[in-house]
Amino acid sequence: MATGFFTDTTLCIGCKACEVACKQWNQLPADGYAFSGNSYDNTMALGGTTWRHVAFVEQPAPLDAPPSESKWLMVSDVCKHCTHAGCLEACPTGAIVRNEFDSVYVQPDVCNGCGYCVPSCPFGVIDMIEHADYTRPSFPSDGRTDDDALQRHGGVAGKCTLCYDRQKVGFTPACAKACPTDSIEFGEVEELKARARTRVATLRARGVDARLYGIDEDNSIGDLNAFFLLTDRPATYNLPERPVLPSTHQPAAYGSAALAALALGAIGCLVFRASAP
Amino acid sequence: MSDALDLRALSPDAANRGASSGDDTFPTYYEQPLLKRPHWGWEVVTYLFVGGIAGGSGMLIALADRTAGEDAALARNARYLSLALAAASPVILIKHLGRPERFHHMLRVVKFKSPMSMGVWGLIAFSAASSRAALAQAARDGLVPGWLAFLGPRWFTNPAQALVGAFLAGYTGVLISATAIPLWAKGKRHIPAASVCSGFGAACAANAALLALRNEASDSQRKLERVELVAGLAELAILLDFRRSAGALGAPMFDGARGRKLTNATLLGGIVLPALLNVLPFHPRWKTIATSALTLFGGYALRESFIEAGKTSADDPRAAFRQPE
Amino acid sequence: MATKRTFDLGALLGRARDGLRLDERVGPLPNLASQRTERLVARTERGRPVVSLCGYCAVGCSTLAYVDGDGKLLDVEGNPDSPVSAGRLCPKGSAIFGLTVNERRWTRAKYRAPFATEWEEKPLDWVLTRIAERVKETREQTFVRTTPEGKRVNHTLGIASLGGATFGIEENYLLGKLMHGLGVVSIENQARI
Amino acid sequence: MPGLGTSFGRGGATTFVQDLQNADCILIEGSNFAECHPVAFRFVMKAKERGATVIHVDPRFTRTSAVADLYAPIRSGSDIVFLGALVNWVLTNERYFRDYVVAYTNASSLVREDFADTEDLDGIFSGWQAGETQAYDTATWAFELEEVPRFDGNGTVKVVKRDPTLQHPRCVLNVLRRHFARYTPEMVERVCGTSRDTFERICTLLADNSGRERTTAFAYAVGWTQHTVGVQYIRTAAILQMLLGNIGRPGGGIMALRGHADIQGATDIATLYDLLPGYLPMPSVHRDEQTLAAYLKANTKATGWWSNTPKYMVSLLKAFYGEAARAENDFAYEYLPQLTGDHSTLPTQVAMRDGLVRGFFVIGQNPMGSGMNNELGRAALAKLEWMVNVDSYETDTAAFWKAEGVDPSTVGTECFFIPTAALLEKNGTMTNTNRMLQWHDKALEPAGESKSDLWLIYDLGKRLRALYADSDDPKDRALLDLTWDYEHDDARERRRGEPSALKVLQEINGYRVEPGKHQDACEQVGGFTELAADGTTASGGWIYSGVCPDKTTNKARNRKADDWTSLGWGYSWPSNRRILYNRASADPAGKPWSERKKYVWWDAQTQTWTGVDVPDFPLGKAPDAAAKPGADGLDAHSGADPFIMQLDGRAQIFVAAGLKDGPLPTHYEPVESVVPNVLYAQQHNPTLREWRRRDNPLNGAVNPDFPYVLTTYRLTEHSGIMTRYVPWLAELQPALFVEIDPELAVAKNIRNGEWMTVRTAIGEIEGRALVSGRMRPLRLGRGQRVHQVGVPYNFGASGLIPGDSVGDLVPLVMEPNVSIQESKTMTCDVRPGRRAARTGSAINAAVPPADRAFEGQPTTRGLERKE
Repeated sequence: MATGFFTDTTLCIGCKACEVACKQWNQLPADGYAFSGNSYDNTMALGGTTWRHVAFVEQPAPLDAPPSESKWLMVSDVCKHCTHAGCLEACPTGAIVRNEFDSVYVQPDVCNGCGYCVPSCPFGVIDMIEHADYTRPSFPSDGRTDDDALQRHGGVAGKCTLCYDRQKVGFTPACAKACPTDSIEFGEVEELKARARTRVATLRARGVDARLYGIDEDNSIGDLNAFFLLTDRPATYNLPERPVLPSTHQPAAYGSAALAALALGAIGCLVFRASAP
Repeated sequence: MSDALDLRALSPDAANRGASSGDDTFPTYYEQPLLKRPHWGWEVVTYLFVGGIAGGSGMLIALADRTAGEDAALARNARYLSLALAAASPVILIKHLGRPERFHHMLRVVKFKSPMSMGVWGLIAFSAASSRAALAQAARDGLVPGWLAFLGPRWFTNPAQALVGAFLAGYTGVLISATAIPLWAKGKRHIPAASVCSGFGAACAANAALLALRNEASDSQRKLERVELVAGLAELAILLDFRRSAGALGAPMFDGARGRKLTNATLLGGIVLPALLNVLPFHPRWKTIATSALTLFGGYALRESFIEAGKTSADDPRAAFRQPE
Repeated sequence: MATKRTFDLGALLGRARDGLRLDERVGPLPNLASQRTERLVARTERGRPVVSLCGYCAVGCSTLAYVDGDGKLLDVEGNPDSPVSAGRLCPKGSAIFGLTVNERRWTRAKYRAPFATEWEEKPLDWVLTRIAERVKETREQTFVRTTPEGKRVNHTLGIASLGGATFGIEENYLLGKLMHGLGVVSIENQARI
Repeated sequence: MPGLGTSFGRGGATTFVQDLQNADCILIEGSNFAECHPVAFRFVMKAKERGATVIHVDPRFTRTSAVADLYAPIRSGSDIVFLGALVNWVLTNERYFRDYVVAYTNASSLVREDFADTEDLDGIFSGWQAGETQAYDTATWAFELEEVPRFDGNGTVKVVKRDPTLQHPRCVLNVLRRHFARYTPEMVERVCGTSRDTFERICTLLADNSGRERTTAFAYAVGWTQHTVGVQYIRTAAILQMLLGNIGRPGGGIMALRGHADIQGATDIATLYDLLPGYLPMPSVHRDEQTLAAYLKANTKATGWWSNTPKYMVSLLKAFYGEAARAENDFAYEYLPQLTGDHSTLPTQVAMRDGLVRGFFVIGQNPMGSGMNNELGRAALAKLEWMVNVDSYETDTAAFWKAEGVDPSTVGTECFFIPTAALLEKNGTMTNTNRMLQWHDKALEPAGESKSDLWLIYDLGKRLRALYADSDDPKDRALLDLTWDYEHDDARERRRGEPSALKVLQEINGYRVEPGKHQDACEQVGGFTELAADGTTASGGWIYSGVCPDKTTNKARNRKADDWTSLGWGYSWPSNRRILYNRASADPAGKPWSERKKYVWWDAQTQTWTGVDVPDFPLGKAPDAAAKPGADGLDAHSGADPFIMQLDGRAQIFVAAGLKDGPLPTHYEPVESVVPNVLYAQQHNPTLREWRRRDNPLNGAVNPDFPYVLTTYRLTEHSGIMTRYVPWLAELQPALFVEIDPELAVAKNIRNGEWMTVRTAIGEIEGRALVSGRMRPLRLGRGQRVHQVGVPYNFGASGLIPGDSVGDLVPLVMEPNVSIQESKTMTCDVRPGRRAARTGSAINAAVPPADRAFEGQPTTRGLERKE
């Protein structure tokens, strides 16, 4: 059964419970204490040790417009668990697998940190976890966690697991469970899609410019198991307008390499000839 | 100030406030990168470079053996060289892994969809062929018992080294092209071809230099110089066409300081200058060695600018919003 | 789902791990699940849930604290049964684990002598004995039986107590009882702040 | 809160958070609901999904505004004008729920002839005593009485005179009309800076969503309480909800959102200087409550629920002093200390500064982080002989002696730190924001040497009683005669010295006293109706009585929820009621106002009140039961008087007694304001209290040196000490920031993300600038431009993300009724760059010559007539 997330940004209050619930369950360290000055967003992006990230987009109304026209968009971003996943295709060790819940899962004990998945993600989700993060003082449980958690830290790639371990025992993923306003909904993907389509209709009827991101779109990635309901263009939320599956570039790339090799080979044959006796 | 005043315009980071306007002017998210930059450093650059030479040498062996012993010295050197480089490659590769002790995990799977996986298997195949070829060569050279020669019959090792070598020289270009990094993806028709040419050219240079150093087979040196000239000019043409077709996406590679470095080290220093020197009628040893050095350096610089420009390209959200199809 | 992948090559190769999707049309060899992946299970399985509360704001979200056999805290999350929170928690509530298990938490009694420049660790019993003595001493010095006008007050203004909103009802009750017993009247908590 | 208490009878939220989902409209004001109570906010979102309209009125466009249907900016400190104008609009457009108002409020009561309104006296009510007292004589704030025959026929009795037609010029409704007549939409524009059409949209929405078929809910938090007129803010909202008929009904009410986990419990079972458990007042020399008789006389009402005071007080004394409390010794009433003044937080801080306090217990609190005038505060702590800190982390307070600029070797305070168990490491009960008691089980053993607060208090009690054991001094009997035996039944816990929280809760619930028998062996009382005034029962907190009706039942531990009122989850005082005054959800005849808003109603068959909640009314008292003039307690009320705590059983639009600053809310500017009071000559609340002394300087009114409005708030990611040490939270909001609008930023050359400094007369703090269009400059009357500056209250010197604390900006001034500081609206100046280093000089400075009264009491600000 394919499970995933439907993140409805119109219900998000930007509380960041998802970010903390995720770090708590996965025992991920804090990424540092830098003040960004970018609205209420200080984690700024998904990363090797930040698997949920809440983005804040301020669209204040001009002073001569009614204050209610001000907008403050919030979205909880996460790994998209693509139908065709760039990271999974790129992984040379088979560390990245598709599990029985159709989620894209990084096996931390297999990953050897080659880093090829990082540039292979068209959403900029997966990233390397620097070595020995868990020894950082900011690691809350100061090492007192199970090996599973420690496994993840150091020289391997990290991203949302869609709480594979929780799903195995029938638990809801930590972020979706914590979400106070049901902005993050977890469930069977096809069911979520149906719900999402109805939701969009409802919102449109209420005059909200709602649109779905990640399903019912024609691109090489295919549907996303973690998809979104947005009220502005994707770029506003730092999402690619038209993501492309990297492996689609391979035929052309191999082709050009082969062509060059053949050409050079031919030239070589012309040059390297037994001189006439 | 008047009430008509738009607070967004006043806001210090107005652009970042996510105003959704005209189609091509993307509202970036506080100028944050959309993509993650690769964590690759000099190890990977060196690996791409060395792989190129090894692969190119593999191709040269087959060519050299076509001439009934005229280029025997070249073939011999190339066999030893390709083995040496093939042996060095995994070491460099392992060095850059986050968990080097897990290098062997690369051998858990064979993935046609993963150039990295293909490359590893290619490298293994090439190493196998090269070691047999080198062993046989050593037998013929009397360095080891002669009967060992049967392990590396030329009818097997030559085509193997040539084919896998060509792959080795080219897949690294495929590897970076088949990513989400706008510059690399944009260069999917150029980067692999350029890699092959550059690798082949570098192999010619390396072998020419070896011959020159050992002061032997000057005919072979001339042949190598001719082939290198062609490879160089092809590489030049490909890069110029890449620059043209890449347009704005090519900026990280072709503009600014990095662009100048590419022009000087690779285009001029690594291709044009050696070409000019090569066409000169006289051929002193130092010239061969010098042109070879220039070509090799140019080749390294090219790989470096691929990787470094890729990182910059990854940091440009506007480029990433529109990923090359 | 079926439409997504035409066939399961891994299964064909007889390498399928139960349930785990092995191939992603990536090559002749399947993606293999490691033993860890196969054994992977939520760590809460190693413990039992205890019903507790969130101690931050006053909404009163019920929590489940999972504790293993050695009494080690494994995880704290929302209690789905609660009519108030239905398993939800805000960021603070979600961080209860980090508040409870934290290397910066002070779990030893400390003492700072007058004019000292640092804290020093002292046995808890010593500290409590000393506190009791100081309380008695101050009470003796500042206890007022009657006001200048001759009205009985039986109180001391020499001791004050602040706190209550962050701990339990029973603790508030007992604190009030003890303080009134001592004649302390300046008993306050955050409710007024 | 007296705001709710005087209006409806009980000082708690009138509804519960789950009920918000039934509202047709929700007005959130004085609260950043979504950020400060995200999980409760889910019910607001549910209501919104069901089509309800969510309105947010706030100085800042917050995360709450972001999801609200309608956002209205307002100048911090002007809410009474906004709400008063709503009242005025409802009255002038005749949009109030007449049937409800006539039957359930005191709108028809006639006010005394000699009562004079602020409209007549330009900002003060009749009864003002200038000079020494500087307070109101509230005698004229009363109702006109008439003589009626007693119910039992012998003699007559005085009752409040009413005019149900609401025609009489002196009936409360008409007094109210006159009082708010000048609170117009234009006035809102001029004083609050809220545009007229935004305001009128809100008026229409509230009116359209109230009445028989629909209900509107209000939600507020400390955004309303932390003002010198805080209580009157809530009063205005209460009046509005009475007029709209939204109290006691599903989807209606006033939701008071409390900040701390047990802040409601710490008020019910009070650790507050002026309250005993169950809202029984502390004996005070000022009320001359020297004897129990005098105390009971002063605090027992003839009619309404408070006629039961003697039962509750005597039971409390029995719970405290056990055998030693006997009828012949007034149940040891004399053991109780007496109040001689205001001993609340702020006066105590000042007394401490002046060397009048020697020892200080700080338990799970951090005044140097969440307090006011920290400079004075640190100096106060330095004056102490000893301080005990009970916490899990080093707080700013515990570390005051090494604060910036302070030289520890000059600080003589002896400091103790006792590590306390975390919530997971102990069991016990906490009362949530809607009065619901919830028991939490113990999950872990306390880390290291940590002990529960209960252990600590119990142990300290034992040690002190031991120290005094051989004393025969009568003053020590109060300590030695305390019942102090809560030994745990579990052997392991008993060995650790951990007392039984359950036994304490059982004592709070109360038991039947049996001479010579230990309370553990006594039978529990089933509820407060079983308490007696003759010493046969003991109860440590009558309003919680019923939570442990027998030794084996603990209703706070009930965990059977359902999809609606969930009476099976926890225990909600009083008597497990979820919506208070729910008799008002039915019409006077006992039928629901509408099918849609059905909640509690009279069942003619069974002759009882029934419904989905515990009726807040005598179960068998028929709707048509007539009031019995002269009868005791509830008998004096009719079957249609839902507000059983009140004298007349009705909600009080006009509050005759119980408030120090007026029977009706009046707009006064904050102590620190950027504008003069345009409504009255009286600039400030005349009864507010402040300290005029060198170490507590005020910006004062309309001070050109401090041209900007300063407001404070809290972030969803932080509380304070409890979050600044947690990496996962610290990284989400890693620095103190200051929110300003782009216009101000440009004018002051302050750049987003860079350092800036905020200054008041009290001090300076530095933070990172967060320039945002969410902050809107307001345009008040005569085109005056007002910029508001926002600073979160969550930061301080201790923790992973050290920074300045807002407490260094806030002056000491007090609301007269509840002694709350004014930290929600002040004035300030801002500049780019960092502040000057602190010298800590105040700590060693001599005590300033304070014009302080007896025991460091605050002086009351006199009338300031401006020309």
